[in-house]
Amino acid sequence: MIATGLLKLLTAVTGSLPDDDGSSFWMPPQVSTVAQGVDWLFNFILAISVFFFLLIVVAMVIFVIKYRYKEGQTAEESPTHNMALELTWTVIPLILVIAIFIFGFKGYLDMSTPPSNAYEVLVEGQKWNWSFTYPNGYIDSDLHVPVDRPIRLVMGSQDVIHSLYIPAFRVKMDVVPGRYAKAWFQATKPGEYDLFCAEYCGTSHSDMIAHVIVHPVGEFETWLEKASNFLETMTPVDAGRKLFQVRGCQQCHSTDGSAKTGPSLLGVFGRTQNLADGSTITVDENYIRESVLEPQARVVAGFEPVMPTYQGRLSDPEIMAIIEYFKALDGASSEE
Amino acid sequence: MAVDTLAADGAAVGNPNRANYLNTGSGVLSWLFTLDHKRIGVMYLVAITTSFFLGGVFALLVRTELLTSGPTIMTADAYNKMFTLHGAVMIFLFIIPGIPAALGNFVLPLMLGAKDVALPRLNLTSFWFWMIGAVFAVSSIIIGAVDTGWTFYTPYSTTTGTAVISMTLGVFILGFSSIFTGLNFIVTIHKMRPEGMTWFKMPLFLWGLYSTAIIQVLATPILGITLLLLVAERALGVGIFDPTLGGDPVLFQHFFWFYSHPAVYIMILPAMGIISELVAVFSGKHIFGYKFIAWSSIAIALLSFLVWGHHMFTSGQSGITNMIFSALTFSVAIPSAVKVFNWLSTMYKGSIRLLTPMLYVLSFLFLFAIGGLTGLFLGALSVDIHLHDTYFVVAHFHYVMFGGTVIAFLGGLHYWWPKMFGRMYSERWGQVSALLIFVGFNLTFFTQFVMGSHGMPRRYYNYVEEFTTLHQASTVGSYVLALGFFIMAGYLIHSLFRGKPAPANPWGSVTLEWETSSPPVAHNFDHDFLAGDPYDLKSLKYDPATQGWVRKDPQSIILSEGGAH
Amino acid sequence: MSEHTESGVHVASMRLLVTIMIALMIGTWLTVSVTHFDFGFLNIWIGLGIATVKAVLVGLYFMHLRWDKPFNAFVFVSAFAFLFLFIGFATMDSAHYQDVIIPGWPLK
Amino acid sequence: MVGQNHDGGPDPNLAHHFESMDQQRQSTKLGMWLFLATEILFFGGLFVFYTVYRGNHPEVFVFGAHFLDTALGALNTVVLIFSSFTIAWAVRAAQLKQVKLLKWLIIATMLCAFTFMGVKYIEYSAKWKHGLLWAGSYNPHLDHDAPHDVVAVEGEVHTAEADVEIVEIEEVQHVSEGEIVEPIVTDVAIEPVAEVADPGRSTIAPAAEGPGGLATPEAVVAEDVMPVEPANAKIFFSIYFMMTGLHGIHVLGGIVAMLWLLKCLRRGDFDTGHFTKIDMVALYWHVVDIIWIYLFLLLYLID
Repeated sequence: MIATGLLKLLTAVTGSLPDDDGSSFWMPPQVSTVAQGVDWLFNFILAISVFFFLLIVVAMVIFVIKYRYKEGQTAEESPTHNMALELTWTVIPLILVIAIFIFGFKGYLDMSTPPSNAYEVLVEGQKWNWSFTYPNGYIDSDLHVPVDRPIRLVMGSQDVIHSLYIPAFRVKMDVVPGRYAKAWFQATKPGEYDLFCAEYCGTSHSDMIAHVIVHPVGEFETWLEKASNFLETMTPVDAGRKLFQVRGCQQCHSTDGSAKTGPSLLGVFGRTQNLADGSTITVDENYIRESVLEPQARVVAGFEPVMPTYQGRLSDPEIMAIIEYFKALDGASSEE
Repeated sequence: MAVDTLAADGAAVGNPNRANYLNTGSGVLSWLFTLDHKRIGVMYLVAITTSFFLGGVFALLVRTELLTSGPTIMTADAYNKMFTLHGAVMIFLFIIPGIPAALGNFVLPLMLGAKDVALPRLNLTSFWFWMIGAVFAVSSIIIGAVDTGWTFYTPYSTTTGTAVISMTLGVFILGFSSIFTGLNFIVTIHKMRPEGMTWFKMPLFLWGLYSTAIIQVLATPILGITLLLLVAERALGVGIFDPTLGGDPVLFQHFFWFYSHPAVYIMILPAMGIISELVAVFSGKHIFGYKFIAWSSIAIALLSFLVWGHHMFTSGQSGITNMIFSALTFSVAIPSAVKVFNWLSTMYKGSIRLLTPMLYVLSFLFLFAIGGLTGLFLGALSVDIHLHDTYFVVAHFHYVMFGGTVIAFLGGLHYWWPKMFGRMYSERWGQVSALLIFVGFNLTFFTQFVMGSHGMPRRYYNYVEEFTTLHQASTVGSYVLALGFFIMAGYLIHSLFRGKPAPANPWGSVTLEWETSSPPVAHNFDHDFLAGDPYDLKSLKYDPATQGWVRKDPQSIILSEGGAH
Repeated sequence: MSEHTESGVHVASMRLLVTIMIALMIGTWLTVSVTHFDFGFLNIWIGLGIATVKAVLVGLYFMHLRWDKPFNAFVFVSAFAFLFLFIGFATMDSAHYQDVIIPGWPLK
Repeated sequence: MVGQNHDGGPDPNLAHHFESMDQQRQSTKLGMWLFLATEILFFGGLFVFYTVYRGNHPEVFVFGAHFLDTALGALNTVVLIFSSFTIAWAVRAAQLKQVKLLKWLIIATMLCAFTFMGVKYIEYSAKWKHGLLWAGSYNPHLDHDAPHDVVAVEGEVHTAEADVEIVEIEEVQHVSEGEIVEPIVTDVAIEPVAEVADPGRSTIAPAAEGPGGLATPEAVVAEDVMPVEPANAKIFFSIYFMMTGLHGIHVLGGIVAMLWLLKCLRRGDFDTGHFTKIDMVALYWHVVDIIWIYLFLLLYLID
């Protein structure tokens, strides 16, 4: 039993035994077209490394045992330099590393040049969540993609550097504020995979996780269709809640009464609110609508006028859904 | 005053309470304002070991937090500050000054048979800059510890509310301390070599320090200007790095890594110098391929300036630059491989004594081999896209920095301990802690290779369930590591007071620092030297009376009074 | 051209110092007058050329590099070499990724 | 074996750990040259900032150069070159033990340094008055009372790729004091890009509004119009202040060093012909001069 365990460990360490979904001791499942090539090169370098590592360690152990210091006995005569030996262990590693570089660069070329017919999704990274805009304008907090179709991500960040990293697809690209970042992949197996932020971006850097849902052939379009008109399919309150989470409102407004950058929205509807300019107002549909479109117009007392305008980013039916959601936040059915 | 140094009466028995550099002056001021390179070396040693323990505590807190995926002992913000402080303290306060300032300051003039470094006042200034820089850096903990990571990437570092300016000013001052040490060593090696010590008769530790000094002098100023620009960006808003003002965060990464990659060679080159010394002495044999080892140090120092872009493969660097940096990165791997093979050949047909320093040499070869080879994965472009900013990178640089520099530093510390303090340490406890450190280290960091290649991102406070067992194994490993260090601290401090008095040459080495008593007299030597081959171990014989080694012909290396000048 | 004190230290002669100073003044005048003619993109390189000549004059004669150990000059020149390496890579890379920069970011 | 001087005793200036005066002098000089290498690389970071920015946004430099007075820059260059001459001469005086001449030469060099700083003060205060400061506090405003020259320009800004061309400058008059008027640039919100046939292509730009940038200003030739301010023109002034500011600090450092030299001179350090101190300060000062030679070219002589 120990022998099989050891054998499995050794072969696993050398990475040669991928399981059914392509994941092995070293690598996560291979779910994109480039994963195969990356894992092959990983194993190629691993083989070289294990060989040289064993060469060094075994030689070291043999020398230590064979030439152990014995009382009063000094080392035998041996050469202090040998040009031929020096050349061999310079040239051979040089050839190997050139080979590694070439494979690495070829793989990189495939990874960095998206095919022209790629399906384009816009990605928006901001402190601490991802949002994905599909070509028909629908925005979701998860990345849904059709299987076996090249997907091109055009990414932007609103604040600091983030990095979109999908281990299963072997794809990673930093999203630097002030520029577009581009990445592409083609998923080969339906399923759900993790999408991490790989560049440190602050408090909840480790919670900035989204999911990539790869739909089987034909199912993506139906999903997109249904999800896009979520206003019709979902109840207004659910649609409002979804918008509240996906459009970044929850970054600054809490729904459980706790203070954040913006006022908490627990029981906001009908509440009398005193404003920064001293006047007071009872919160109704118009005030919510005005606060969404021109947030700086009437700011609640004690808060900074930092809310960005959603003019042109939220359609009227969407604003109505959000208002319904706020009405449901009357404290009776407290949100999670 | 007739001081009985070695030359006068052959193998002087170790006698710690005889007049030496430790007990000449009295009182704290004689230490804090000393110009004696040996005292400055000892003060640096105390300073960097304290920073090492401080950094180690931060490491243990980080590892303990990662025992479970959710919050374990601290909040997310506290965790971010903890790993930033671990990185910053370990790098800027411990490993960059580390070997050159502590061991180098002590040993370099002795190895040259000189009375002191060329610019003693500059040496003391370097120490004081370290102290002031450390105060700035550590005080940032109190006024809102930095949470940007030791890399200070903008625009996060220009928008976070934590004390980035205090930390960056601290590192700015520490940079000058490093420049002054490097500058001092270059001038000393150029101008103060003894008679007969040509460049290729110099001990390889000095080659290591010389190539390190080249990098310290040529790379650290760029760190200085980078930090100055970062402070200006935060305080005035000059718009070089901050995208809201039209700046470019990737330009900051170019600035930062232009220093920080050569800096990792500032860390490893002195370590390689120590290993060259130790492997020859404890194999009882002349070093193999002296010229190749010497030239590969210089090659590494120069090539290190060409490869910084491999830290930025996924950061938005253009494709062509990625390609160029990936190709150049592989050129740096060759000299390191040449060195490892030369050390192995030195052990061939030697008479190997498995004393503590040699144990550290063996674990250096083992760990640095893994560290170096995993660099190949990160140099290959397509694999790096997957591995960048994951725990694979964390494991790689710990294998090279800890497995390489710290292990070699410990080997060097034990090797020169008798010379520095005139006392022998307990060999048995030395081997116990060396084993514990080796096992603990591998358990801590090999698991991180596996996590990293499976996609575990760096600097994560909370991780997905899949990685829980590996994180727990890694944390247990870090506790074993900590245990090893506490044992070491114990027996080394014990040896300071009750260690066996050390003979002048306990290990049987031919380099000149063993030609004076242990600990050395304040002015090091009473005569000039005619230096011979630094690895001609045949010219020594063991003297059982003093349990030390003596030269068969002591007069051969002494320059006669009226010597040719 | 120059005398030597007893321990081989080089002393620059007055004539040398004055000629170098005048040469530098002429160089300055030259750099300014060059800007009045439009050589297109060449202007910057001509200006840099003249400035480098001036810098070399200051280095060789005012800073005694010409009579000094060559290693000192090597140190000084290598500083420029490493600087050009950094400038070269940074400029090349930033030129290549200008096309993805969003002008006028952040868009209000 | 210890360095001798005329009367056979060890030279008083010889440190204990050196074999000879020559070894000590060579060591100190090599140390200084290494320090000067770090100075070059330290300023190098700012030259990278300059080169990267000028490489990518040449129009910013053409615009910014209008506000730098070449005459003042040239004057400063001449002053610094002359101070290089006086300090080189001072080294010669120290070597020949002409201590009185040495004193006056050091004072002359310091005078040049003060003149340089004075001219810098004039330039800085002019910029301060018109708000032409670094990016963070850049708010260019017209100074109504003083008459100013007119810069009429016809500029065209393409919003898509924002490569700004200043088509041609009809009439550039010398902008002596750098007065300019409030930039007449309206920030017009651009409607979203029209619907694109291929469903695969995106219809909404990722970052909030459509691609921004400046609207096309009408080419109004009016009495007090200013050159079209390209995007991020404020970066030019950041570069200007960082470079000349850091250089100015080094000039101040030089002044402090020369004050220390005068103290040593009064203490009689130069009576024995031991000239290392002035030699080192001179080397430092020459590097400060060399850096200004490049700064003058790169900042003041842009066309």
